[in-house]
Amino acid sequence: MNGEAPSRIAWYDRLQKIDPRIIYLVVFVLVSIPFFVPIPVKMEVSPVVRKLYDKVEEIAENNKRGPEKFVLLAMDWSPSVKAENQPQTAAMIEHLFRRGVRFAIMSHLLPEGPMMAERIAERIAKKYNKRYGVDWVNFGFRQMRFADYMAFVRDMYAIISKDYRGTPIRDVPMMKNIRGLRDFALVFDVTGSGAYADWVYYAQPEAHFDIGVGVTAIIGPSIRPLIDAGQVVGMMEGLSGAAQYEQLLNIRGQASRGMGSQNLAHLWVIIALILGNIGYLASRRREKKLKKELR
Amino acid sequence: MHATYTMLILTAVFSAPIVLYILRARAGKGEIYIRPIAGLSAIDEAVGRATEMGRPVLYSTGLSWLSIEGLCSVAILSHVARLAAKYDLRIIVPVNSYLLYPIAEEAVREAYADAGKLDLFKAEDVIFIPGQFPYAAGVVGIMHRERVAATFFFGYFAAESLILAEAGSQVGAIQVAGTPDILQIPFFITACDYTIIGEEFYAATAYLTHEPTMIGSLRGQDIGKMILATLTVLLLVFGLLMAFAPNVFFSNWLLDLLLR
Amino acid sequence: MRRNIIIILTFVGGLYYFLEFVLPGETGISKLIVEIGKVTLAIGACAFLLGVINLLRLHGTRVVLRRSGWHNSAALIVALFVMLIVHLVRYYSHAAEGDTVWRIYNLLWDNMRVPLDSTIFSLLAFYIVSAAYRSFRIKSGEAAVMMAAAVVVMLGQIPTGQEVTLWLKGYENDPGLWWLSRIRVDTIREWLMQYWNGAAQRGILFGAAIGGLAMSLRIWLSLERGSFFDRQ
Amino acid sequence: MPEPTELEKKERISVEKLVFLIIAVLVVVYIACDCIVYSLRQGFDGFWERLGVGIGAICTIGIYSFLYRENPIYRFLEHILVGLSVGYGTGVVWTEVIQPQWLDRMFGAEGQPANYLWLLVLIPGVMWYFQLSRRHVWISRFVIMFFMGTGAGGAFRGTFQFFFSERGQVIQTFKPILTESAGSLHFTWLNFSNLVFVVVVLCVLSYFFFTFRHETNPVLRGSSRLGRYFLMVCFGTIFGTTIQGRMSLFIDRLVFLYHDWLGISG
Repeated sequence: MNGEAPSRIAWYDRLQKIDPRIIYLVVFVLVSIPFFVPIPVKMEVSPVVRKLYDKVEEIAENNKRGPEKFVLLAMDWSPSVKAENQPQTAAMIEHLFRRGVRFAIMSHLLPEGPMMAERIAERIAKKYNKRYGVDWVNFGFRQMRFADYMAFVRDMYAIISKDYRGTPIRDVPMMKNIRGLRDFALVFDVTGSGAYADWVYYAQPEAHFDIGVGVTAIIGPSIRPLIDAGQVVGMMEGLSGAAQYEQLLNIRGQASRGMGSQNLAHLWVIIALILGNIGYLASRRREKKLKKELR
Repeated sequence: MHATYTMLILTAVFSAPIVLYILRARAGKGEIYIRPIAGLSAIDEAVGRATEMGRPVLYSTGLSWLSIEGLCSVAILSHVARLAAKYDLRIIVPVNSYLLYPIAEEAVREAYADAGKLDLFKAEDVIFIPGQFPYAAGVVGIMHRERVAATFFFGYFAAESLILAEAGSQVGAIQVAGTPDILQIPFFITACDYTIIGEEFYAATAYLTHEPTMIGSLRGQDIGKMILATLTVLLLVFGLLMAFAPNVFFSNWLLDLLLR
Repeated sequence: MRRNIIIILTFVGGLYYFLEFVLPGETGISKLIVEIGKVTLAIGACAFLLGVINLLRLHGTRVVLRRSGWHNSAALIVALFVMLIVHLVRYYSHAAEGDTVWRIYNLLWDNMRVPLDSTIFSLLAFYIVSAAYRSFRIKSGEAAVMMAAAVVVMLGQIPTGQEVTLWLKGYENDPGLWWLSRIRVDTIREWLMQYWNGAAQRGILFGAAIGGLAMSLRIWLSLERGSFFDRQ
Repeated sequence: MPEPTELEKKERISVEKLVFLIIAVLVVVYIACDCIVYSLRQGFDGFWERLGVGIGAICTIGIYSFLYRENPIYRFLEHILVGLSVGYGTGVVWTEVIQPQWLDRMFGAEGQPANYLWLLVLIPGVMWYFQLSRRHVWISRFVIMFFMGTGAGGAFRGTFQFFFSERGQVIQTFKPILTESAGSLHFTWLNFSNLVFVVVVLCVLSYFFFTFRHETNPVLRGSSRLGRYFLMVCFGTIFGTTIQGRMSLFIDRLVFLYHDWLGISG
């Protein structure tokens, strides 16, 4: 290899051997462009996002007539996946505040989720002048294995004795009309892992609430059979799911701003796929030709 | 909400074959056939190639802890270690969980002892690296420094599977991977030469270790899956019958039976 | 002797929940579930120091013996105790928003923990692009099918991809040409996701659930063999 | 490309160090000016807030330096992260589980009577820690296996409700293949999709049969090969969606760098 001058390397080998750092640089440049040149972006809303939106609207309508039902935000996500789960949480909280549906925040797996959701709720509460304890409550983190989780499903107050700030749960004004999980019409589980399974396998058959999920894009495909069966009512899949939900709320949140960059990044990945494979197929065809000549 | 009568019957229908075949297999009665798992022949091929090149082999148990996946991964590790010992090859085993680390070290030591080459075994080749991304960075460093000829990824993997598989293909090693977690399999398929998918991972352990419990359990599970398949086909057929002859089959009685 | 006690303990642990599921609701057995839940919650929580002890053991020895990179381990130990102490002080002193304890806590959380955690994870964005470029080759028929599905899904989830076939939008209920609206990129993506991928995932779920049931049976009835379970 | 000689290598490393240094100086200078400007405008609050954002930027850029090459700054920041996350995890379990759910119940807080039976929890609680000793590791087995047992016992409820409750996966696989409208049967697009759905489920399930002989059963051999192709479509969709997932992680960091730190509003 040493003696050969660089120009004599075949084009298809050079096509396959682009230095990874150049690829990283192109990703950085492409994703940065929309930060300086905002590109308006309009998404088609997928049926699974619309179903989730309609479910929250339906709860808001029913609350006007019948007994008040609440929403439980199961925040099973950590800072590492905040890029996708945070805009999803923000879009849902915006919708709940706007329609006056009261909600509770908790997590039975990750300590960080309730804290980050609390920050989002406080930021959006200023816009709709909602107050903690009256319009929303935060149970904080309880690590629950199977036994404790079943106890929580059967009797919430046995496991949740204090709220996130340490005040006894009975003193929170909103909790007066919550007897247990049966008073929740929807559990919206935001996670980057399989945390939704506990709610689907163990809690739903008991308390008969609907389940919506806000998941990172990699988990999206594994939710599809649950949507098909009706166990999960609707889903926000990754940043594009959150952007579509923001579009339904017609607000321009963090997700919508990010879609311009997603656009360019995806096109670059498809080009990279094609480049790599053109080089590969060309070199394989050349090897076959060489083998034929040798024989 | 408690089990309906149908669920009680189905609990027995699905659990009985599993327990029955485990007990039969442990009593040594009846030979159970396990279809060859393509990935396993790829392991032998990879170790063979590493011997030709005389480079060491790397076996990663991923982020597995003291779980069933972790123990299955160690079972496959002892098979690979036995092969490596036979060909006087060096095997490097980075482990992520402090609980699994002593068990992995013991498995490699036993493999070299069985081949009568305990002197070749180096305890520091079994390395403990905690943390998800520090583990990935550490393993990538070892691959580049040792220029390993073959890499094996068996056990539980999360997002770092992409970094490991990518680095392996950069070093030009033959790669064989296997994990029950479906989400990481696409990244192993793109970068590895062969990938063992989902439940095949447990079947591979049974195939290698000939553990009666595992083999019996596999047979019981297959019967459970066959029951599920027949139930699905029956539901389909009754659905068709209901459409063609609405008055005869006024409702899908199988579905009603299942839901009573 | 010890092994039998373990077998009994495992069996009893599982038996309660098996009976609670199988027996109809009226028996008093279900009421116990809440009490047991409170006790197991506390027992489980006691294990919280295991992670800390292991980290301190590993990095502590590295600092004491001045092995290479000991200053990193020292930084780790300092970060661990600073975060722990600030968290406990904040909780027990019932500090209000503006206090110094909250300020330090926000600095450690918003300005160190969150950026570090999310930035390390975002390295994957670069690796996945280089994996797509370097390893995702059409080596076989299977890889070609996988790539076709990946490209359709990628195009269907970005605005430009949807733009390409947006003009087919108006044909939903046109009797003759209804299929035109079916071949839009995002409808193909949705169809592929819901019917093809959804069905394959359900097939995998069937296998995994039966596997899970078998594994639970083996653990519950202590049928499991292998080095971990046999060792005294 | 010919192997770089010793001299060239030394040169390249010194150039790299220089570039690293320039970037570091630029970042620190920018943060300093930023903090000073804000402290003049909003006093100590402004200074503290901008200092925090500056530290966040140092962490972000420090980690991204790993993309060029593994380096000491990256390793240092990674150890800080491990320390912070384990510290936080330990702290939260104490303040949100041990204190309210155990100690309060034991010593009786806010009007609840003290109940010293809760001391008994210590016995199994301490057993966890025998995992750390080589000789007495079997003691930790009691509590580990008890918890694994409860999980195993619970699996029956989970599995069968997941399959056979009215929204169960098996029950919902019953999908009409023909729709009956105005007396005649039609094979609509939905029916075609349902048929595809059931066929794919069966083929994928057949791929995971391990103890049936493929050679003697052509149907099984055909369906399991088809099943593997259907699995490839499934993996393709996962790969496609993951591209979007990972890319949004990077976009989120750029929002922090451009928007919060440098003040460019995109």
